[in-house]
Amino acid sequence: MTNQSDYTSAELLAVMSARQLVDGQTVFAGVGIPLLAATLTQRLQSPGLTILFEGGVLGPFVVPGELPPTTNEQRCTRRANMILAITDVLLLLQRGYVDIGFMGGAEIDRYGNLNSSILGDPENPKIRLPGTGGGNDISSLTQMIVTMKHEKRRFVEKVDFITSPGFLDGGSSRKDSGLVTGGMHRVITDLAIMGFDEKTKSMKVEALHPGVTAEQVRDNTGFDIHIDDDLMVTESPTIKELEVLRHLDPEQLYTA
Amino acid sequence: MTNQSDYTSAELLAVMSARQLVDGQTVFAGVGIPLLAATLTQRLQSPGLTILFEGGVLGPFVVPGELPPTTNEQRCTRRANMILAITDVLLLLQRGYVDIGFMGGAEIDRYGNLNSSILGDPENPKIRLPGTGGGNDISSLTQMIVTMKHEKRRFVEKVDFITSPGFLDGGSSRKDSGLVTGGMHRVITDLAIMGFDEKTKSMKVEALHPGVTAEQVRDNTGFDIHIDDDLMVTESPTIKELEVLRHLDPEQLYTA
Amino acid sequence: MAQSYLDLRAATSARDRSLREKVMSIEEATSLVNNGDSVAIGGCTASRTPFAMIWALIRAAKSDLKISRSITSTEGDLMFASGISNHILTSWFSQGIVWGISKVMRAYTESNRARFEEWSHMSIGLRYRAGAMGVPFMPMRSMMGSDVAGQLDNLKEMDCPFTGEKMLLVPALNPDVALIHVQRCDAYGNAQIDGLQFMDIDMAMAANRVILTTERIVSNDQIRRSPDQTRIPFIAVEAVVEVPFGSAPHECYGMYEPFFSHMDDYASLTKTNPEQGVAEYLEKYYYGPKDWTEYLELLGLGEMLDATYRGRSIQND
Amino acid sequence: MAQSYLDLRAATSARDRSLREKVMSIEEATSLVNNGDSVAIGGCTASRTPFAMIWALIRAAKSDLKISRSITSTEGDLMFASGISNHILTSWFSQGIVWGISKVMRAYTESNRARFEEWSHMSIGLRYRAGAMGVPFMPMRSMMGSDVAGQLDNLKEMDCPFTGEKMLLVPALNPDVALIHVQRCDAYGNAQIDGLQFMDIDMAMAANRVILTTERIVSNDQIRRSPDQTRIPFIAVEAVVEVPFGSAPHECYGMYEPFFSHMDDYASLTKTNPEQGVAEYLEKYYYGPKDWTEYLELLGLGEMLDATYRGRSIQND
Repeated sequence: MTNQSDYTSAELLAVMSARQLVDGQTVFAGVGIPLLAATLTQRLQSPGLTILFEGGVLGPFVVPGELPPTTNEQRCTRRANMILAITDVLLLLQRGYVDIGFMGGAEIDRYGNLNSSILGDPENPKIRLPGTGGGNDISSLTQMIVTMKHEKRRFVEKVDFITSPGFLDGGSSRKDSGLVTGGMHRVITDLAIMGFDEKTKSMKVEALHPGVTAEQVRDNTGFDIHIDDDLMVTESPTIKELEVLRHLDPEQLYTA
Repeated sequence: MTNQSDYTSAELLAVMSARQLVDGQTVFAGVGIPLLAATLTQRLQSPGLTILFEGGVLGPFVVPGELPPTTNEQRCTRRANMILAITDVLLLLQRGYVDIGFMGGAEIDRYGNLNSSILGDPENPKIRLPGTGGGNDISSLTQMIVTMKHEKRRFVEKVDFITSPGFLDGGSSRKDSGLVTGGMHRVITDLAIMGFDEKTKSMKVEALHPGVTAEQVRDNTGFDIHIDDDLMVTESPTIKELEVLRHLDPEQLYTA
Repeated sequence: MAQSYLDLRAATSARDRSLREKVMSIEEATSLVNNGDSVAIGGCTASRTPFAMIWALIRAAKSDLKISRSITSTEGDLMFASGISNHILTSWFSQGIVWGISKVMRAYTESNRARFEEWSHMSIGLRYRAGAMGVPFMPMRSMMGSDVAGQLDNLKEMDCPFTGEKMLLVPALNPDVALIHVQRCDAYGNAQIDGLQFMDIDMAMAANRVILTTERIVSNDQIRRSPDQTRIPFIAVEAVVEVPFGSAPHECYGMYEPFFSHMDDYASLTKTNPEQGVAEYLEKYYYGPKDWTEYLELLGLGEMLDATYRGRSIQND
Repeated sequence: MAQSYLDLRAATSARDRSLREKVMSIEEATSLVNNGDSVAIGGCTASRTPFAMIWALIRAAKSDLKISRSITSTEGDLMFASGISNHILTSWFSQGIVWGISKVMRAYTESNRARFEEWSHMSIGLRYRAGAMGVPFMPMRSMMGSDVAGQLDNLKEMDCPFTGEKMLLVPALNPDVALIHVQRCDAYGNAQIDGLQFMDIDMAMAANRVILTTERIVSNDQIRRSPDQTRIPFIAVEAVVEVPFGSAPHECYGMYEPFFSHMDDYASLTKTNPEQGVAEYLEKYYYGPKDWTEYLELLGLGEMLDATYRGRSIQND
C-alpha cells in the first residue's frame, strides 16, 4: 500500500487512467499522460494492448526515457508494426478498428464536450488555443477516455466551443447529430473517476481516489455534478505501478 | 517506301496507331497492338511518351521479345517508374493525368461505343464476352484511340451492349449522361483512320491506308459511314518502323 | 447494398484484434469461411491469386459463396464448376487475353446456372475503398451512360452539392472474408506485399475477416524493422497460413511467374467440351491430391523451377 | 469550395507531364508560386516540413498565400509574421505540445490580422484525398455536431441514398501548389518517402503543381530498381530542388531529428514579446543569410550533427 505522499497527482492520474484500459483493446493515444498510461498497462497487466498514434503509427514500442514529444515524429515509429498515412490511420477509427480514444483535456463540460480551440466568444476569441488536431475525429468515432486535472475552471457548465464532441446537449443529441457510435466513456482526474448517466448523458462521479471527499469534487467542478451515496474508492497506486511509471518517464516530463 | 506485300495487316495497324500518339503524352495502354504501338513510337519519334497499365504501372520499360501477356503481371513492371494500386492508377484517369486511352475493340458502333460484354440480348446472352476490365473507366474519362480489324460484323449500327462509352447516342448525349470529359478520338483499322463529326458525333473516315478505296471501307462497315471526297491517304509503314516493330515482337505474337 | 454502419462496427468490434498468433493449416482456415459468405479474392488475373485457399475451399465443398474480384481468371471457372459459387462479381472474366474467352464461364453463364455480375474495374476498387474507409458509398465519374451501369440495380446518381456536377455513387463493399496471398507476413498477420498490390489493401481493410496465405512466415522482429513496408496490419487478420507456391499456377511477384504450359494445357482441356474438361481438371488437381505438396508435384518440379527462374529475373536489371 | 472538374482537368492537361529534367535552384523554384496561390505544405508538425522552400518564399516576399497543412508548427508563425500569408487552414497550430500555445499565432489571430481556419485532422486529409481522386467531395462521419463544423461554411450534409445514414460531405481541396520535402527523388521528380508519409501523397496528387525539395537527387535507374517504393510520380511534379537538411530545424525521418535546442530558443525568443521575437528571428535566420548553407551555419554544425545522430538511431534496433 502506498499513501498520497508517495506519488504526485500526475502519477495518480497516469495510474488511474492505465487501469481503465483492458487487455486486447486498440487504443488511439495522445502524447503525455495518455501514452504514458497506455504504456504502463501494456507493461503490467495488458501486454496485448495495441497503441495507435495519429501521425500514422500502429503498435509501436515506446522506449523508456524516450517518450515522443508529439505523435508525428519518428520516435513514435520505433519498432512499430506498421506506419501508414495520417488519413488512413484516422480512417481506422471510422472503419471501427479502434476501441478507445484516449487523450488529455483542457476544458470539459457537463456532457463531456471538450474545448481546445477558443476561449471566450468564438467570433472574437479571448484566447486562441491550438485547435482540434485529431481530437474531433477521435471523439466523434470511438469510446473516449479523457484524463485531466480536476479544476473548477476546467470543468464548466458549457464549453465556449465544442472542439471534440462528447454528448453535445445530452440525451440523444449526439446520435441525432449523426454521430451514431462512440461517446465519452470515462473522465479520469486527480480526484475521481467520472462516467455519464445512461439516459441524460450528464457527467457523474463513479469513484473517488483515496483520501478525496465528495465535497472536494463538488468544489472543484463548475457545474452541479451527480455523486452517488455509495461511491467506490479507487485503490491507491501500487509500488509496482509507480516503479514502472518512473522507469518509463525517468525525467518526470509528464509526471512532475 | 514499302508496299502492301511488305507488311501484315496487323503490322499496318500497329504502325498507323503508333503515329497517332504525340511525344509527351501520357497513354493508358492495353496489351497487344496498343502496347506494341506505344512502344514503337516511344523508340522512334516520341521518347517522352509515358505508358500506364491498368494493373498499376507507370512508365515501364518494355523489353523486346517479352511483351507482357496481360497488364496485371510482373512483366509489366519491368524498370517502371512507379507501381501503384489498381484503383489509384485508374484514378489518374479521373484526376486528369492521362491524355489518351488506347485499346483494342471487338465491336464498335456509329457513335464509337464499344461492346466487350455481351452479344445478343443482354437479358439472355448469345455469347458472354469477358467484360469491361478497365475499358469502361478509360473510355469514360479520357480521349480514346481504338485499334481493331475493319469488318462488317465489328462495325455495327448499334452495339448490343455499351461496355465502353463512345458518344452514346451522338450529339450531346455523352455529356448529358455525366461524362463531361473525354470521348472517342480516333479509330484505327487495317483499312482507314476514322474520326467523329464534331456536332453529330457520328464516325467518319479521315484517311485511307495505301491502296484502300472508299468503297472497300463502305463494304466493310455495317452502317452508313461518312467519307469525304478529298480524303487523305496515309503514308505506308517505313522500313524503320517495321524493323523496330519486328524487333519488339520477334515471334509475331501480335502482328502475324 | 452497403451494410449498415452499426452492423459493420458491431462485427468489427466483436473480433479479437489483439496481437496474437494466428498460424493454422489451410484446412483449418477453411472453417473461417461459411457457406453463403461474400468472399473477396485478392490479386488480379493471373497474379497473386490465393489459389491454395481456393483449392482448399473447393475440397471442403463450400457452397453459395458470393465472390468478388477485380479481374477473374481460371479460378472463376473452377469455382463455378465445383459448385462452391454461382455468383461472381468482377470486371473481366476469362483465363487471360492470350487464351481467349473462357468456355467454362460461357457454359455456366449462358445457361443461367451462374451469374457474372459485371462492374467497371475502378468501381470495384472504389467499392472496396469505401468499405475500407467506413463510409457507405464512394462518388465517381465513370460508368455513367453505359450499359455496364444500366444493368446494375444498386447505383445512385446525385448532383454534387458543391459544384452541381452529376456524380455516380457506388455502394461500399465489405466482404465477409477476404482471401489474400502475400510474399511474407508474421505470425500475427502483419503482411508485406512486393510489387503489384492490385486492390488487396482496400479489400483487406474492408473485409470482416482476412485469411492470409503467405509464401513465408517471418518474425515480428523483421516486420518491425521496416514498419513502412507493412501493407496489411495484424488487426485486420484472422488467419495466417504458410503455403509455398500458394498462387501456383499463377504468379507471385518477384518469386515466380505463371506456369504457362500448365495454363495452356488447361485452355486446351476446356476448349472442346468445357464442362467435361473442367471436371477432369478438378478431379485430377483438386480432389485427387492428398495435400498441397502433392498438388505441386502434379504441377511438376520442372514447371516450378522454370516459373521461379522467370519470376526472379524481374529483379535482374 | 471545390474547383469545377473542367477547370481542374484543363489545368492538369496544360501541364507538361512528360519525363523531363526539372532540377532547379530553390530561388528559381519560388517563381512557380504566385502571389495569391493556395499552397499545401507537406509533413506534419515538426516532421518533414519543407522549410527550405518556405524560407525561400519568405525571402522572395510572396504575398496572400492561402496555406493548408495537416498540423502547423513554427512555420505558421513565420508565414504570418513575414506577411507572406494571413490565412492558414490547419487542424492544430502551435510549435508543438511541449512548447505550449504559440504566442505568435495568438498575437496575429486574436487581433484578426490573420486567420487560423480550423478543420478536423481527418477532414483535411479527406479533402486532399478527394482532390487527388478527381471527385468534388468526400463523405465522412466525424465533425458533425461540433463547433469545428459549425464555424465552417463549406460543408454539406446528406442522407446516404443506400443506407439512409447522415453523412458529412467535405469539398475537395486541389491546391495550386504543394511543397513537399522527401528523402530522395530523381531529376524527373519520382520521389521515395521513408517512414511517416503524413498527407503528402494525396496532397501531391491533388495539387496543380508540386515543388519537391529533396535531401538527395538519385538516378532514375535507382528509382526503377524498386518502383514499388515510388510514392509521388514524376507526372505530378514541376520542380526538383536538392537541399540538404531541407527540413531543418524540423526532422526528416531516418536522417535527422528536430533541432531541439534551436526550437527551445525560438520558444523563449517569442515568449514575452512574440512579435518582436519573431521579427528578430526572421531577421537573423531568414533575411540575414546569403544562402541556405549560411542558414545552416547559423543553426550550427553541432546541432546538425546531434540531430543527425538522433535521427539515424531510429534504425539502430
